[in-house]
Amino acid sequence: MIDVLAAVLILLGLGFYLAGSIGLLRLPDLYARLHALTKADNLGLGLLTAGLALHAQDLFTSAKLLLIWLAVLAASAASAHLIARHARRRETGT
Amino acid sequence: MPELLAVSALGLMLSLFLGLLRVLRGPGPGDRMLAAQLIGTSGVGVLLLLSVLLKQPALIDVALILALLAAVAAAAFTGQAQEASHD
Amino acid sequence: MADALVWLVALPLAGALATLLLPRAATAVALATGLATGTAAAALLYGVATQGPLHYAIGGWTAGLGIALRADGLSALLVTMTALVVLAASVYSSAYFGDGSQRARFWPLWMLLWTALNALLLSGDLFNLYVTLELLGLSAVALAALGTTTAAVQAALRYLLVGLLGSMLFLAGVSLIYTGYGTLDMATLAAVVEPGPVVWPALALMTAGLLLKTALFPLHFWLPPAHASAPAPVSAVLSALVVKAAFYLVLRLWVDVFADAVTAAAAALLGVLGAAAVLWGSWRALRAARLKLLAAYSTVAQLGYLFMFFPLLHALPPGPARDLAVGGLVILALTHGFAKAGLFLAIGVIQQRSGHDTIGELDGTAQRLPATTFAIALAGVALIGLPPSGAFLGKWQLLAASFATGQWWWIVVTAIGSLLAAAYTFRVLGRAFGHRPYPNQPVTVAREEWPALLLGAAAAVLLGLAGAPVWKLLEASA
Amino acid sequence: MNTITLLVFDGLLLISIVSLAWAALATRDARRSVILFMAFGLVLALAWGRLLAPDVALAEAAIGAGLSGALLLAAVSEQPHAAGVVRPSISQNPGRAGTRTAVRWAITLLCAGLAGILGWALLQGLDSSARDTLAQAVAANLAISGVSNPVTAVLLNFRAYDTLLELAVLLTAVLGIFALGQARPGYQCAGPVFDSLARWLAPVLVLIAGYLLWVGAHAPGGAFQAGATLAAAAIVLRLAGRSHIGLPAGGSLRLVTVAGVAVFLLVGLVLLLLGRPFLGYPPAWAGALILVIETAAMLTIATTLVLAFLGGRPQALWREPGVRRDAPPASDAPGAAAPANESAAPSLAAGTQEQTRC
Amino acid sequence: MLTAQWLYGLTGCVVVALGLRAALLHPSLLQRIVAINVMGSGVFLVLIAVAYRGPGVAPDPVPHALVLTGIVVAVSATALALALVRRLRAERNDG
Repeated sequence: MIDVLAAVLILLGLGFYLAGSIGLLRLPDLYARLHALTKADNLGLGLLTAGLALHAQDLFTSAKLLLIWLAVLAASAASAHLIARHARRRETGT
Repeated sequence: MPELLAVSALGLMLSLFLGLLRVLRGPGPGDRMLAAQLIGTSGVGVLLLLSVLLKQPALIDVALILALLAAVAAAAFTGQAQEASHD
Repeated sequence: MADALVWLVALPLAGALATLLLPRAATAVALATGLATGTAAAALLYGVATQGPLHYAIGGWTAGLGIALRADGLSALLVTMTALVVLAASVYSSAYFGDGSQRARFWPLWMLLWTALNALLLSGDLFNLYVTLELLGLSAVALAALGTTTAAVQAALRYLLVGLLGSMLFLAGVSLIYTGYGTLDMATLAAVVEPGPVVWPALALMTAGLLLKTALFPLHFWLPPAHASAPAPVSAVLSALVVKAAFYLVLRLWVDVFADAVTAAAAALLGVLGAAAVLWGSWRALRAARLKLLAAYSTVAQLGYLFMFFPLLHALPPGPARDLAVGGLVILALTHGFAKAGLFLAIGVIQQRSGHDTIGELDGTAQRLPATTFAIALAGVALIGLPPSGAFLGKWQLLAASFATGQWWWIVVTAIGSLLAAAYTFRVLGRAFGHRPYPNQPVTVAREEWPALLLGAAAAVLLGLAGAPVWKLLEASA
Repeated sequence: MNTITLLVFDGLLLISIVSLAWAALATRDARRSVILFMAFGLVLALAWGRLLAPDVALAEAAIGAGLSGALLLAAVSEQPHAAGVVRPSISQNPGRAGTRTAVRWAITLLCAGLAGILGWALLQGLDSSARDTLAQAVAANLAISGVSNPVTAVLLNFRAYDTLLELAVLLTAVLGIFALGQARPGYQCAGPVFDSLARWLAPVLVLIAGYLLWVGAHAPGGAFQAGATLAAAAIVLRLAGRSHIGLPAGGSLRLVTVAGVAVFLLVGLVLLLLGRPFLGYPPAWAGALILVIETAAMLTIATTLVLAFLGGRPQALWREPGVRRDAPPASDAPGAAAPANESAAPSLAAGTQEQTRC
Repeated sequence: MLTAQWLYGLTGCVVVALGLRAALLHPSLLQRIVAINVMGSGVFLVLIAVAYRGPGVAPDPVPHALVLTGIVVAVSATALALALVRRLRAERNDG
């Protein structure tokens, strides 16, 4: 039962990843891509780590997986913000 | 289960590869940085799957380091971009 | 006695740390640890002379698993030369750097350079050699960059990039060797290596990297700017010891570890490049406008002679004639080390006293700096190869081996090279003895002039007399 | 993983490696090159993981993909135009365009030939049978090495001498950097979002560093990975515009800078004086001694990497004899002007100015 | 010989050649430094491939240790080279 749940979570995560990367390739401009990528980061990895944590059944490993997810979440938020600000500044020419 | 993990690892590798195409294509530095970040997130995922597939628990630590340093790279990138714009 | 091997690396390294922690007393600390290291070098020389080759298993592990330090006659002699040259240059440096902060930056890097030289000369492990090469390269670059001019920084950067490239090629070769033989210990390798598709590319890669570092023509382009713009004591050590360390490794690999895999054509190639280096380097030295540049190009030429020995050593069958040739090669290398170090230190004195080193404006130097001019003359005697210098013995063996193997063309090259060396030496001396209508008072600056004089004398006289002991030492530890 | 999946996986990974290496070196835009190089390091970390080298993967993740990239990005930032400083070339620049093209082709051919010969020799070497002797020797002696992670055993026991000299290389590099000038002025603060990120990222990195150091004895990890992670913590603070990034000042900074080499050397020499071989730990003590050496090495590596990132002497922290108190600061880094007060708090002068701009 | 060994090993050789070419030819100093790093990574790839012994088998730890040493040495050299570039740039701007 747990294995099935884990498998579903992992596959869902994979789906978000692929959607994110295809979006990154196909979407027309930086801001739209930024949007796509945050989805992949946040949800794709989140689902993946959740699935693996179920699979691991070891508290320490699960804690590390959670930390990884949080780190990527924060890093992606911060860097998306920074990249957007940087791009905006370039556009306005300051 | 291992088959599923292996297929997922392959899928993530593909996602990484697509990110690679965007890195190579650009056009702006922001796009490249964004794509590099996708490569990073996909890489973290690949490492997590590999750690189970290859029975190498230490690869989780590698993924952790990559995740923690992803923000450093972005900050270094934007920090220097700001400095450059002052000149 | 084998403990001396460890102390030769540990003492200068400890010295580097001590000079860093006690920046105000750095000069005294450096000279004290320098003397201790010199004592260890003497102990090593004595040990090798009395007991034959020495080896030390670090950590007590068997060679292969652990790293072994090894010393035979060749490495013991080079370690001793290193100690003498570095000590002389240290005494010189204690007066050379006027600025306190500059002095504090100099000493730790200087001791690290010495550590690297000793570690390289004593290492018995191929990967360990890579690490020592990098330590040597980085410390040499950092010291060369202490020459504060833009030219010095630029030359140092190029020197670093070339050095890194050389180390990478060397490491690629080492990787191949590990792939094929599963060991990095050179003594083990020497027993199992056989010519073939693994060893040849590996040896070629390692050699290419080392030739880049030892600046064999046509890979010498980085040397003149780097050696000519560094501070004088640094130039002395770069020219006398650092390039020679890379040469030592080529010799060690070709004549010792991979001797069985070396082909006549490959040895001939090294010889031809050496001959080209002799001619080109001597010619450029003759045309140089500045003394330091002259000395740097002369280094390119003098290294060429050493490489001309390779085809001869390959052609000579093992026996007394070959031993004589090896001895000649070592004496030539030692003589050049002492002579070139002395020359650079003397040039440093001139540069500091008159503010320049332009050869065309040296008139009156002999009147003003008699001891320094004499040191240049002594170094010149050794560079030309006049008797009683050690270079005379070395070149004599080069000629003898050329006759014995029927490779007469090396004789022609040696003759032309020596004539050009005579020409550039006398060009400098002629200028220096030129009269100036209102000569300044003669100056003597003991701490700066004595080291150059002693090094010059060692090259021009002592080594010529020390020929027999050198041969005996090399033979005893062969 | 079955063979086909594995092969496809390997193929994608290897194509990524080669195309990233190619792209990073083909472009003339330095910034793009550095970003691509960082991605290259990341993909390499995957390759190390795939080839069962987690120790190397850890180091690559922390140093290759992280710190080297940060160092290079900092260097790019000072470069006003992307194409950057051209020259001096390694090869002599031939004057005419025709010769130059010929040289380019010759070198390209040479490199292609090199790849061919190298690959061929590699295949020949892989066929030979004598390769496992050393791995077996390591396995046989692992029990008396004091640690159970074979890579740590090789690094800090069997080939400890290499590691000692490697620490000396790090020391040399930082001393060379110090001799070249003062630290670069600090970054602007990266804004409130990054600041709040740094607030928890730095302590987590410190924690992970400690974990990696401890775990190195029996699992992948060790002083280098830990040191690099610790350095990353300080660099995060620096990037967030903090002036206090955890570096000690004056004599303590000198002590930390040499501690790695000093403790290593001291242990080796004390053992020598006690009648054991240099760096020959008694098996009963080996584990403890290795931990002591690794701790010192970690602190030194972290400090050195941070100092290397600063790009020069932090004037307020690293005092030199012969510099007069009232002397004007050197002009090479205006942001790093030293406070004249000798007893100034251990703060990094570079950065304080920047902070006011937030 | 395992597939992974020669696959990764040969890739390492290609990366070495790419790095060497750029180190010799690239006009920008900064990218020459990058090139030398890439070249080093190629050598490391060869070493790690050689150490590989197949899935589920413990690899040879010695090349792993060598590569770790190599990575630290490479980052030291890179840092020094970048400091030299920085100094050179400062000198040029002054003069």
